[in-house]
Amino acid sequence: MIETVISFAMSIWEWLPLWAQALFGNLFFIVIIMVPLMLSVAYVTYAERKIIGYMQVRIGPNRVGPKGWLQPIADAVKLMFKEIIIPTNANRFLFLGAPILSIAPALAAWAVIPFNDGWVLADVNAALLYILALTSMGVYGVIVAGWASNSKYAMMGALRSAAQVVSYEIAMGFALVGVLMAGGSLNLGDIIAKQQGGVSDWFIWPLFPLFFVYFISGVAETNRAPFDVAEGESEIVAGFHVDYSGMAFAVFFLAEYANIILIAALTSILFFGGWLSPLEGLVASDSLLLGNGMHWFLAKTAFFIFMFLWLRATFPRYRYDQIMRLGWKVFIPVTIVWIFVEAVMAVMQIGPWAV
Amino acid sequence: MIPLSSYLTLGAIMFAISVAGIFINRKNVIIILMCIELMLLAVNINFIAFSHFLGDTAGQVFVFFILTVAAAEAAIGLAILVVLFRNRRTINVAELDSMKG
Amino acid sequence: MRLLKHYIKSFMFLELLKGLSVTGRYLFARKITVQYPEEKTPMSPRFRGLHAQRRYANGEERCIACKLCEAVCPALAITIDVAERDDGTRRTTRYDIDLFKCIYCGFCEEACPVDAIVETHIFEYHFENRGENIMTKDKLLAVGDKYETEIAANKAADAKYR
Amino acid sequence: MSFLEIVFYVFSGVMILGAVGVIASRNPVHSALSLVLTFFATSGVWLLLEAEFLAITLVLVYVGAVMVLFLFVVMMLDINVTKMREGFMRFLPVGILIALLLLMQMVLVVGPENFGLDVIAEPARHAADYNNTKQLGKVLYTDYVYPFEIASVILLVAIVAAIALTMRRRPETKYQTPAKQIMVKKEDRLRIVKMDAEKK
Amino acid sequence: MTEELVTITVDGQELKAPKGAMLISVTDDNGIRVPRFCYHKKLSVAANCRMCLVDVEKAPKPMPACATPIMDGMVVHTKSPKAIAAQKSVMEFLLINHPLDCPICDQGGECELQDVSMGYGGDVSQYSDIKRVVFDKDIGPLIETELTRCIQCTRCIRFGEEIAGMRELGATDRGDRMVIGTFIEKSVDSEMSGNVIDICPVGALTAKPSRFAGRAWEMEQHPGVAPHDSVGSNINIHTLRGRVVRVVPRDNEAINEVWISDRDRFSYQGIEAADRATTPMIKVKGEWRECDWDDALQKAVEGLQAVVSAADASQLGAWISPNSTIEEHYLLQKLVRGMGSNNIDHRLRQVDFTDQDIAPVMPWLGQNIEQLEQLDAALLIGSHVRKDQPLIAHRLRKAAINKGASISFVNPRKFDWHFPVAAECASSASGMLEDLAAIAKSVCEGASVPAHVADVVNNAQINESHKLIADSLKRAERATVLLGAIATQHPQLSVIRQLANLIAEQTNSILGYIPEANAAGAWLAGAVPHRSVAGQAVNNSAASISDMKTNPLKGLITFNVEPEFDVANGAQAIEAANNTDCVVAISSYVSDKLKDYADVILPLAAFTETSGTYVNAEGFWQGFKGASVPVGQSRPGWKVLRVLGNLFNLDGFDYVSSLDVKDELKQSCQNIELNNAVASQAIKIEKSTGQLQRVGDVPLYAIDALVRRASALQSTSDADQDCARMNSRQADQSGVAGAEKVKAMQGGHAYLSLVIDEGVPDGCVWISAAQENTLMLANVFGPIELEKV
Repeated sequence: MIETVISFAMSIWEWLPLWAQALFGNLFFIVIIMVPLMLSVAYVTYAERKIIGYMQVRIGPNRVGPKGWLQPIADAVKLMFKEIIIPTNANRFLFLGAPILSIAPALAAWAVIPFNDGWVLADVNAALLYILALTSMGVYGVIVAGWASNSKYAMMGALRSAAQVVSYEIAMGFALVGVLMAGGSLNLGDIIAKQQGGVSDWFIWPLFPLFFVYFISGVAETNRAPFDVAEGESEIVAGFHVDYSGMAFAVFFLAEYANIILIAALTSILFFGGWLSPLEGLVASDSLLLGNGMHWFLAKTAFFIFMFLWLRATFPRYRYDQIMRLGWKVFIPVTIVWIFVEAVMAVMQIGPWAV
Repeated sequence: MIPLSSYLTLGAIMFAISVAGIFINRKNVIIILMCIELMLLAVNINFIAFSHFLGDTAGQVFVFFILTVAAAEAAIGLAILVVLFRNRRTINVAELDSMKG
Repeated sequence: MRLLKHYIKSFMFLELLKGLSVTGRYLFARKITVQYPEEKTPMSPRFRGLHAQRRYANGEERCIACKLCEAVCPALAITIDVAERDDGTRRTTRYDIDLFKCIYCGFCEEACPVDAIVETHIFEYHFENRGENIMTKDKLLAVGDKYETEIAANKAADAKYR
Repeated sequence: MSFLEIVFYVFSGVMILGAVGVIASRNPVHSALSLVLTFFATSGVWLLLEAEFLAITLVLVYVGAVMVLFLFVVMMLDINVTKMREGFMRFLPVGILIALLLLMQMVLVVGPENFGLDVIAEPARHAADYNNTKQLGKVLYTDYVYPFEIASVILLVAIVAAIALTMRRRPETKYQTPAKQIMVKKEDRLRIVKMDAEKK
Repeated sequence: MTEELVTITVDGQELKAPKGAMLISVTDDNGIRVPRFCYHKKLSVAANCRMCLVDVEKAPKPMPACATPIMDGMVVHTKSPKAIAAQKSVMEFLLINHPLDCPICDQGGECELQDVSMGYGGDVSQYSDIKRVVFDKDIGPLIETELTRCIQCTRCIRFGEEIAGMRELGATDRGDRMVIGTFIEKSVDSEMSGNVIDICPVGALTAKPSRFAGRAWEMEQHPGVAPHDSVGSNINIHTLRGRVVRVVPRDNEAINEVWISDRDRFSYQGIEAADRATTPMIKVKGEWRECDWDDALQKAVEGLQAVVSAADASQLGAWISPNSTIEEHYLLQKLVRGMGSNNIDHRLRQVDFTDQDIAPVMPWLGQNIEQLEQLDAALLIGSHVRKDQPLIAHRLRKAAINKGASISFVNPRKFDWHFPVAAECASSASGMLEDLAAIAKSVCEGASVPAHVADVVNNAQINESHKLIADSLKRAERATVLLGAIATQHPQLSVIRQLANLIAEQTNSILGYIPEANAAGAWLAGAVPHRSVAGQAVNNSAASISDMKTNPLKGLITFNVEPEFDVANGAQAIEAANNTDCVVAISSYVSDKLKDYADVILPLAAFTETSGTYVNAEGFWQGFKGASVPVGQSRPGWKVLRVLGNLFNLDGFDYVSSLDVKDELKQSCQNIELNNAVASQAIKIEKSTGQLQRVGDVPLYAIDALVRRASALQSTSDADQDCARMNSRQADQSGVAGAEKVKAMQGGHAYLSLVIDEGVPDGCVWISAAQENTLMLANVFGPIELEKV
């Protein structure tokens, strides 16, 4: 019975033209990636509230569903039914387009993220470049939202945010240069493959300053606390999305959390060996849980998401000029110095470059 | 199969549009700068098309340099623009007729 | 030398780690959240919640419109109009408390020579329409009538400390 | 029409529309956003031409940085849009005329008769493991290493020039330097003076 | 009069003071506070509260400061343990029977007992028996009693005796059974009775109209000036949330000392009368419609403009109440004159205008109010000064009692006076003139009589009173001849003026007027047809109020005037107004009659709601600011007139504040010489026929629109003047004796109750004007017919 169904489906699949096969195949994989991603975005919001709550000696959301598990769904439903108010004299088209501009790059970047060996939607050679290009796209959502709202607060928030994102992109890019020097490839799969051999082989060790810069830049890039001056509520109310409500606002929210997950995933891929088990070499590589596998990737990603929340719960907000100073005067020099050190090491055949 | 001529024609159209843009937006320096970017882009298309069809990477290298220089040009152009606006409160080309800053 | 030491120190992120360790510790601390509608924290007899006006046992309203509460109110939340009632006694014709202005300081209660205005234990109330924030005399008396036993008990509990 | 052709025409169409948008829109912000669209479409076309590295770099550099800069400037400058549009209709016929003339000339040169498929055939697609980035890097760091260095110098000059042009210290603005504030010691600020008690 | 100064030491401070002064007045003058209840600087010393006990060295026990004359070398301690102990004990005694019901007491917050008990009272009373309770007495519509609170200081009793001149309140019983009361059930009727509210140190006597209206601490105090009489009493207007809740006196020794009349105190009730004009209204096709100011002003301007362009400017007139501020008088005359007309008049109750050209620039008292106390003799012509101007009467009373001044009257009726009167002539309108002529003749004995009056004077018959008056005036060092309100309403004012002038000249006494309300200011401001600002004569002919009444104009502005009450021969005035094409009424009140004749009603702010200036009888300018929020949409008069001026496109109407107006006027009035003497003019007494003559006045609680609406004042016995008074002989003669009601016919007719009053002279019937029932009658002086009903 089941076999006949499967074979029938297969025959239909065969019957489809090639481009349609490619289209539906990719669509299928996109859905496979997107649905858990969106779910985890929703639950990161929940996790944020819970974790920050715990760090503040309270228990966070606990009313909707058992232990508050349905809270994100309730929030989503609420936001969906809220009215989207378009301010007077706002540019309607851009106003509504901005959230999409904001979330699209955050989701599109997932096309090149390898979840496990070979589990990647598009095995692009220039994957790292692709990711850089897309993350730099995210700033458009912010700028367009701020400008289209026709509001001074939004405009100020947008300018702050955009300047901050662009500035930290440079430090981030430099940090990635270090990674790709170490990995010898722009392909993320190759980079992970290069880190095989246990915890000591991960890039975190030789590239620790770059990891640090990369992660902090990632925090700044996503406009998260303590770098969230873009929405500094005490100064400019809520920053670029001050005039947004309902789903339009929710999309900005989703984009922010999708970006967090993306940065966390990239951190684990670039510096912590992605799906590689930390116990590599100690246990058999094919053992179910302790061997390599997607669960390691997810666990590492989760840890870095937790780091994001931890930072937010801990540190007070930076002043804007301090943020810019940190980005331009500290991070960029640090990365340049370390890349130079790395180059020297590569030439001298020290560390992971001892090919 | 797309012939080389299509790419070249595309580049030509882009170039023509940017020339027209410079003509009809004579007052706005920002648009003029954008049109220059467009022009360079049109040239880049041709370079890459030729590089592809001739199988020579040198074309792409040129594009690379053009991109670099264009980025530098945009940065300096905009910087000049900002300074101009700060001093003169206008970016109208017609009004920028004084030799002295 | 000092500068150098400072420089190196700043690269070790000690402050950051210290900060993170503090929040990290509290992540596992016992939570003090009270599950509000089900659990409630104990309340002092002096708790100052929604206002009420009391009556004497014979049903006569206590308030004599002396306006002391109006005078003492730091937020100017109380508005009283006064007139002679048909029997010649001094009574309020209007006794309004604007709950948006009120800061629940309890001065009105302290000032009242006849214990007419009191603040009850009620703090779970809300307004659905504009204007409901004004506690009129009728509303105040209604609250007072409903909770008289509780108010009297609280007054008695607190009396010995006054 | 093959799939690639469809893609090509779609991207070309978007590109031309975007370019027209750049020169024709009323608001400079719209112009800039149209230009972003044009760059995107162009990068698509470049992907068809197997120039992946440059396509992505175009997006990274132009869309991610240069156009953001443009938008910044456009948004921050308080430009009188209507005044800027003066003369638009006056120059429109001339502009179109010149553009058409130019276009005709160039198309005559680059038309299918000179550069058609029959003249220059479509080269074979590269193998799957072909790495455009690697190829480009090889050429760049060997044959073109000096131009490459010069380009980097130009960029450096651009950075310095841009900062030098726009940097201005406002004397009336008060700054504080947190580092100095943190490092300050008691002796730096406090002077203990010994004085005799005052006599009446 | 040099007084011997002695030196005493109080609390270590050396003070110099005249010998024999009471200790407390010395300490008060030097800012040393001694607590007291019964002592009041304007009243005699009673020394019955004992609160002011102080420690005097060498005295065996504490002495009351209020009753201890100072002696040289006296050493006094007001804060020594002995003094404090004495004061505390007194305080405890006083509080034994005081109910301590401060929360419901109107005096709470401004109570002397409260204040002093804060300083000297104990925390806990040692007295545990039942407190005294005294049942309250109803002593009239103005004063509320709460006698349980009384501490028997007897200030109110002494006030009645010494100030009001009527012993209305007294004490019965002794000790803690002593009770203040009226002996028999009656109300307190003095025209200054309200002052006991102020002097009562506790809440035993409080104001009935403002009972429970608010507490002392929440009221805002605004200095003001009372508008009802020409004293210009200084008052403090107390407002609560923008509403006037009471009026209290403001000390001004030169004008009202510490007292005010009841009329000034309680008239504020009229501000919120039910018929107060609150919104501008226009009449559209006979229907009244409420509208906004713009429309109403537009309509007013269109209507008056139409009158001016259709006929000519002289068809425009204006009536203004003498109660209005000087700014309003000035702006209205400026407006009317700016339009090209001179027809403006404030002399609403005057009847005789024959000598208006020689009338003084400003009718004034001729002296300061304070100087009245120093008079040796005074002749008041046509003045019921006690009721009309209670505080001027109070000054005269002081002269009569303290200095033995002989004060005499020539009036159309004998009144009750609260001071000894030397002589009082009462006769009909023409009889008054004959009395005056006789006095003049007596005064002129031995001297020649000026030609223009010779005829009249020489024919006069002198009797004893005339001689007495003439002698007293001649003998007096300081004498005055004053013309009162009744004289101004007299049909032969010109004759009175000439004769009074002659008497004053011959006896070397000061000739003065007791003007109505702000009439002095109105004259200065030019609110009269024949003179513009500061008494400058105008060229063109102009119609006085009586001309305007007889020959109705085409356009009329009435300002704060209720013609039926305020204008002599109100019925005629109403008819004239009804026959006017366009009447713009700027009025605080809307009456049915107003609705009949007016076309536009512009609501006017009452006196507490506007800023302005009043000129009192002595020519003193007193400015004041608005105290309360105008009721409804009513606006201060000067603003309304200013905007009207702008809308008529007249120059010089760009005032920013009422001060600008006042300054402009004051500038014009700089060089005015005040002189009440009049030029000679031939006179002739118009003998009355043998017919019954009406005499009368405007009762004190009917003089203006505000007072007429003060409900508490209207329920006093003084307000009840809606009657015909005649003596019993005349009643017999007229055949109405024994009748309860009579029908009076004079122009219209009125049904009035008959009161037998022996003070009314023969041949006369006294019927007050401006009463509800007398509106249809003509002038207050004139022949009248009575019929028994």
